[in-house]
Amino acid sequence: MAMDLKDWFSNRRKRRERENLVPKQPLSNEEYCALWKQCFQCREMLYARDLRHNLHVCPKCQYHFRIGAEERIEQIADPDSFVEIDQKMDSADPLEFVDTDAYSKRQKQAQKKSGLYEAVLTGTCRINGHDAALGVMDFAFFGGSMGSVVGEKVTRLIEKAIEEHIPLIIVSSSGGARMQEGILSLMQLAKTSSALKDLSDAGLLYISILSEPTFGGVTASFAMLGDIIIAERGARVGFAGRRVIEQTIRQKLPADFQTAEYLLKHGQVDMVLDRLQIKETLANMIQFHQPLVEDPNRAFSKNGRSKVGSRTKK
Amino acid sequence: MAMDLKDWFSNRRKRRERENLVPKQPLSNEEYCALWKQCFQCREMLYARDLRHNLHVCPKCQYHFRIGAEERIEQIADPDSFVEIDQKMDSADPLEFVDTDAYSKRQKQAQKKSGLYEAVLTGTCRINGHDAALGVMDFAFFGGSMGSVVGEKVTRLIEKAIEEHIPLIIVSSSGGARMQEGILSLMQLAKTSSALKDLSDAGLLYISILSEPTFGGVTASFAMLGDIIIAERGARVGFAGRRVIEQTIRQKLPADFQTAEYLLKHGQVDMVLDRLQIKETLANMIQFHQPLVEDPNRAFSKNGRSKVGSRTKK
Amino acid sequence: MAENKPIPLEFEKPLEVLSEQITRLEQQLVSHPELEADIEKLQEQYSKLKKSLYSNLKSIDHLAIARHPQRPYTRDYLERWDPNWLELHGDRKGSDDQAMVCGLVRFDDELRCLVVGTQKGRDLRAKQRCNFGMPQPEGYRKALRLFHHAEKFGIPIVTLIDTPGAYPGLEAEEHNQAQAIAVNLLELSGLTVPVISVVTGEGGSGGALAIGVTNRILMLEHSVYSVISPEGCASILWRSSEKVLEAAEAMRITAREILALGVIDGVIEEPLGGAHHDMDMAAANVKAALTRELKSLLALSPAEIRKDRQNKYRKIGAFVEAN
Amino acid sequence: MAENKPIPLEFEKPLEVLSEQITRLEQQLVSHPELEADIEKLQEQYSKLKKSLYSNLKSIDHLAIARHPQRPYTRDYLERWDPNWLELHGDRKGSDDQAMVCGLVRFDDELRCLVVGTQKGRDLRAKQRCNFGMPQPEGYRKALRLFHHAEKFGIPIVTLIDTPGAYPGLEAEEHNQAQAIAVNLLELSGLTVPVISVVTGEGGSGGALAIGVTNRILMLEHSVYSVISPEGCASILWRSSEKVLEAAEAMRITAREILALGVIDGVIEEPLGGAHHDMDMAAANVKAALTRELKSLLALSPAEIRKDRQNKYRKIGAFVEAN
Ligand SMILES: [Zn+2]
Ligand SMILES: [Zn+2]
Repeated sequence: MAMDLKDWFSNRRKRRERENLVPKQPLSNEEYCALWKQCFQCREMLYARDLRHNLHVCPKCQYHFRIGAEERIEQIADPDSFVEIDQKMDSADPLEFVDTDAYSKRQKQAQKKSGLYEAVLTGTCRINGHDAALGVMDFAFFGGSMGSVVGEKVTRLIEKAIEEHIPLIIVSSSGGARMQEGILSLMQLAKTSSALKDLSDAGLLYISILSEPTFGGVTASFAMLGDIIIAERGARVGFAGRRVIEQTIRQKLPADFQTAEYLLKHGQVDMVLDRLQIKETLANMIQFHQPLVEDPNRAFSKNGRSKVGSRTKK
Repeated sequence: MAMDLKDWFSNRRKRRERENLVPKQPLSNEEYCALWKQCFQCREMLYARDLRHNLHVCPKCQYHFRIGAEERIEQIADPDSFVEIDQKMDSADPLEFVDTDAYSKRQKQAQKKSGLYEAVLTGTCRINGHDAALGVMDFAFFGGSMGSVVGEKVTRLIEKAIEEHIPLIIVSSSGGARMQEGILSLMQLAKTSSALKDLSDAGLLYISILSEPTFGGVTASFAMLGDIIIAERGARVGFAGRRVIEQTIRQKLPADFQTAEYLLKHGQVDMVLDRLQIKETLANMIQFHQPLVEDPNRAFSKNGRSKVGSRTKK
Repeated sequence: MAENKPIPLEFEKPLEVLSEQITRLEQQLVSHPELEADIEKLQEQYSKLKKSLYSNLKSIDHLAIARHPQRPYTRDYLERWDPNWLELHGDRKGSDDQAMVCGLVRFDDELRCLVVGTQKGRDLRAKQRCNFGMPQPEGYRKALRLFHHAEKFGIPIVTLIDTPGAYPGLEAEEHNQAQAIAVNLLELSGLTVPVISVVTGEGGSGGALAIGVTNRILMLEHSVYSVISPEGCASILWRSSEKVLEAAEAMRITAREILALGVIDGVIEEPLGGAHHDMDMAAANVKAALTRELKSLLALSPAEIRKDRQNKYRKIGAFVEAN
Repeated sequence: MAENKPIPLEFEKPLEVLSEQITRLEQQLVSHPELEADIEKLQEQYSKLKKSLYSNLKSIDHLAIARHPQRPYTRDYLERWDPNWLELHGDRKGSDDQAMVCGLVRFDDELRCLVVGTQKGRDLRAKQRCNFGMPQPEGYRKALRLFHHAEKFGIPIVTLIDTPGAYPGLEAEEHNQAQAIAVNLLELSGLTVPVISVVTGEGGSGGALAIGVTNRILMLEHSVYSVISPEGCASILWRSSEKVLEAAEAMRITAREILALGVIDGVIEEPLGGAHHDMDMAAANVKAALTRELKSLLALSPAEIRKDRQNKYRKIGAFVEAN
């Protein structure tokens, strides 16, 4: 179930320029582009370094720019604390799939274009001092679609969290399953969910963060299985894409359909957060879910309940 | 939450006499009344003994007459197999409650009128040879309302089922909680549900049968907690009564509101059964939920899973 | 925190009259210093009246205070207990019932809990959004989701009860209100974390109990708890909606009466006149009681905590066994 | 059981032509006995063509058979396996999704199971009632309720899959279709009773998998299983709805191909021409396969059964690890 690319691009276009803001300024040359970036929403020209310091959120209108996995990790993990695992796992081409071009060729192109091996980065890190397993998807690689590599890396990350007894955090962003791997890509939904069952039985905390956009098989597996689910402001999330649904029900969908706020209203996420709140909230929740009482004399902390939460580095 | 008596009486009146059936015959004298009973629905005159042989279901139109706890037990339990427990448990009057009359006086009247000690009969029995714990409520006693005695007797019945490791069957019929016992009657919901948690943890089967009418606190506790829930044909079941809801939403309710078929359509019960199907189905389900394989060499039957179902008398 | 002046209730009218008289005299005090003695006398009278009034309340007066439109609701307590409390939303299945508020709360460095409470809404729009504090089945299922969350992570649970009852509506019946309540009763009784409930306003029947099967039940001094609303009871048993007073007395709905019946474990004192006269103090009183009870329960093992809760309900009931 | 004459598919047209020719000649046989030899020859030709036709099917032909309007559905199998099967309804929360059929079934005195299967509906009204075999979130939650029921009582589970996919509708999204599927994947993987699935028609994406995380996956010979419908794949990757044939081939959706990929555990033979040519035989074949697999799984302990299932999915995937 792949979502429609047109969906989220069209949404951007629809957002209207605010009247009281600086009028659009046409871009002049490449140098200029590297230094300045125009906000999709309010059209303000933003200095690239400022934008980055503001976590790629427009300081004028709070528009959340889509960010890559590396930037996301930088925003969440304590400096230099991220240790990647399974860095160079590469897609195979089990079906020798060819559409208008060969899957193997498309993979190489995607790698070159994005500078990534695959659509997810996984590893361990610290978040305000708390150990955690962290996986971040990147929509820039093959629309964040889940094939065997994403499934395997996410599964290994979950296993790592169980092994090290640390909480798990996954930031999702995906158009759905990797069609070019056929039924193998579908089975990654089962594989990752099955690993999460073990994580849950081990009493470990899993926080799922839904970022723009998250659709299809990723939503229908690990993204929706968090103990706590956070939607980032501006994210659109769903199972089927807007256009597929409109074709099915032959009806206009509500304007806020599948937005973060819509998810909150329909009880699908615990909270909607601005990007600038995410790291603090993660640290706060990890801490909250640790057993507070470490005194071995108190029955409640020692009695059969599995230890949860993370170890905190002093 | 008590339901409205008018509700279920009015429904009977609404049912229309079928044209092709025998015209009404006015009742003549007491003797005649004892021998003959007129169907509420099709107005057919029915010979009392035949009606009883047909489990108090009209053979013409399948109208299900309301029956008492003793008749119900006769219909479900194998002959002479029912052994009552807590037979003579009697209501106290903890609030010394008086409305237009004293609760203590009303109790005595209810006992005299119904020939029952309280609104539920409990005990053990066999059903087609399968041991079971059986509780049956009787609407004729105080509208089947749940006070301390009903709560205590049902709880003890559940404990009996756990102790003897036999399945539990409860036939509900109730207008709600016993207002005259105030907060104590409300707490019976918690007491019975809490006992059912233990039953469930023991892996024992609980089949709940909803009979006309079941409302309020009984529905909101043990009646809705069956592993299997059966609604008897003709039963109306709900939390709030029809009139309370109509007053709240100021709207007409659908004609089939809170009927057995409505419950089925809205996924609240596993099945709707005619009275004549109930005993066979109970026996069938008890048997189905027993472990089939008793061979100790087969891992599946011996391995950690708690034994379920009943012992069958040969 | 600055609060609105408490709106007087019917039975508080004599106080109000006296208070107005005092104010009028005080305004004349500059030009008529001789009034000072009168004012002092009146103030003494006022204090006396106030004390005697609030120590001789009828059931129906408690009911009025419990339903006072300025009474503190769940969010008022949460803000005062932990300004950084973290709200958790939704049943994950299509609904986020605003009548049921859930959040993670830190009482102090040693004590954190999940708070689940009904919410009535203060202004009209909030009231409508919260359905006047009457949860839908989805509200109970949202609470249940978070009960299981707390159980998984060993987090103690506090529930705050102030609801006329579960919503009696068409959709509520369709979505099986009775089952939503029943399942909560069963699942709450199986939890191995400490659970404490406080009736902060109205404890309305099964809709209250659905978050009220707990190790300890506390009631605020002027709160009420009953199997059916006094209005409902009057109209069924007396066949008259005017017999609310009689019904309220007969059902024994007040905190002290229910304590005497052995159903609850304690009564939390309110500021004079009711919690709405001083929300900060009310919140502090509730927090102190909760802290005390939670700490004592945390000394038990998980199995003991479950057993403790089940034993509590196992014992409730009044009957006679003839032989 | 008497069945309707199978409606021929497009690729079966040559067979149909031949069959009509034979019928015409047979009608003339009485008056022209010399035709006998011709008829015999034609019949031979017919048998040959039939065999070669069905042993050289393209993916798209399998797809057509899998979607054949006369294909047996879950209820057809249930009736044939156990005329006394007992249907269980509802999610207990407001809905009884007709696209998901659940029932208790006895295979023989030794073997009983819970069957959960999608249902497409035969006539137009039934199709609409069953939403053309596309479950709503409530359908998956109904299935989950009964998975837990089976787990509680140690009853093995069989799932029958024949769905275009989970319903992509407004309410389905509101009610969190994705979550309904995801939770089933997680919960199925934790069960300790044996679970076997059979793809009997279309295995459509996550909507199929939501009842398909099982110890053994079997597919009927002409059934298909894919991550997206060939139509969807064609329109996205080829940007042309006419490239269904190419998409179907490229995705490897047929039973034999998926067996070769190591994802499923066996292919169940169908009557020549497809299951709709002889429902009784199809039902018997599936039952035989299920009985065999269930009996072998029942020799394992509950913990082994869970491990067996998790291991199965743990191994699926194709990737390269560079170093
Ligand atoms: Zn902007
Ligand atoms: Zn009749």
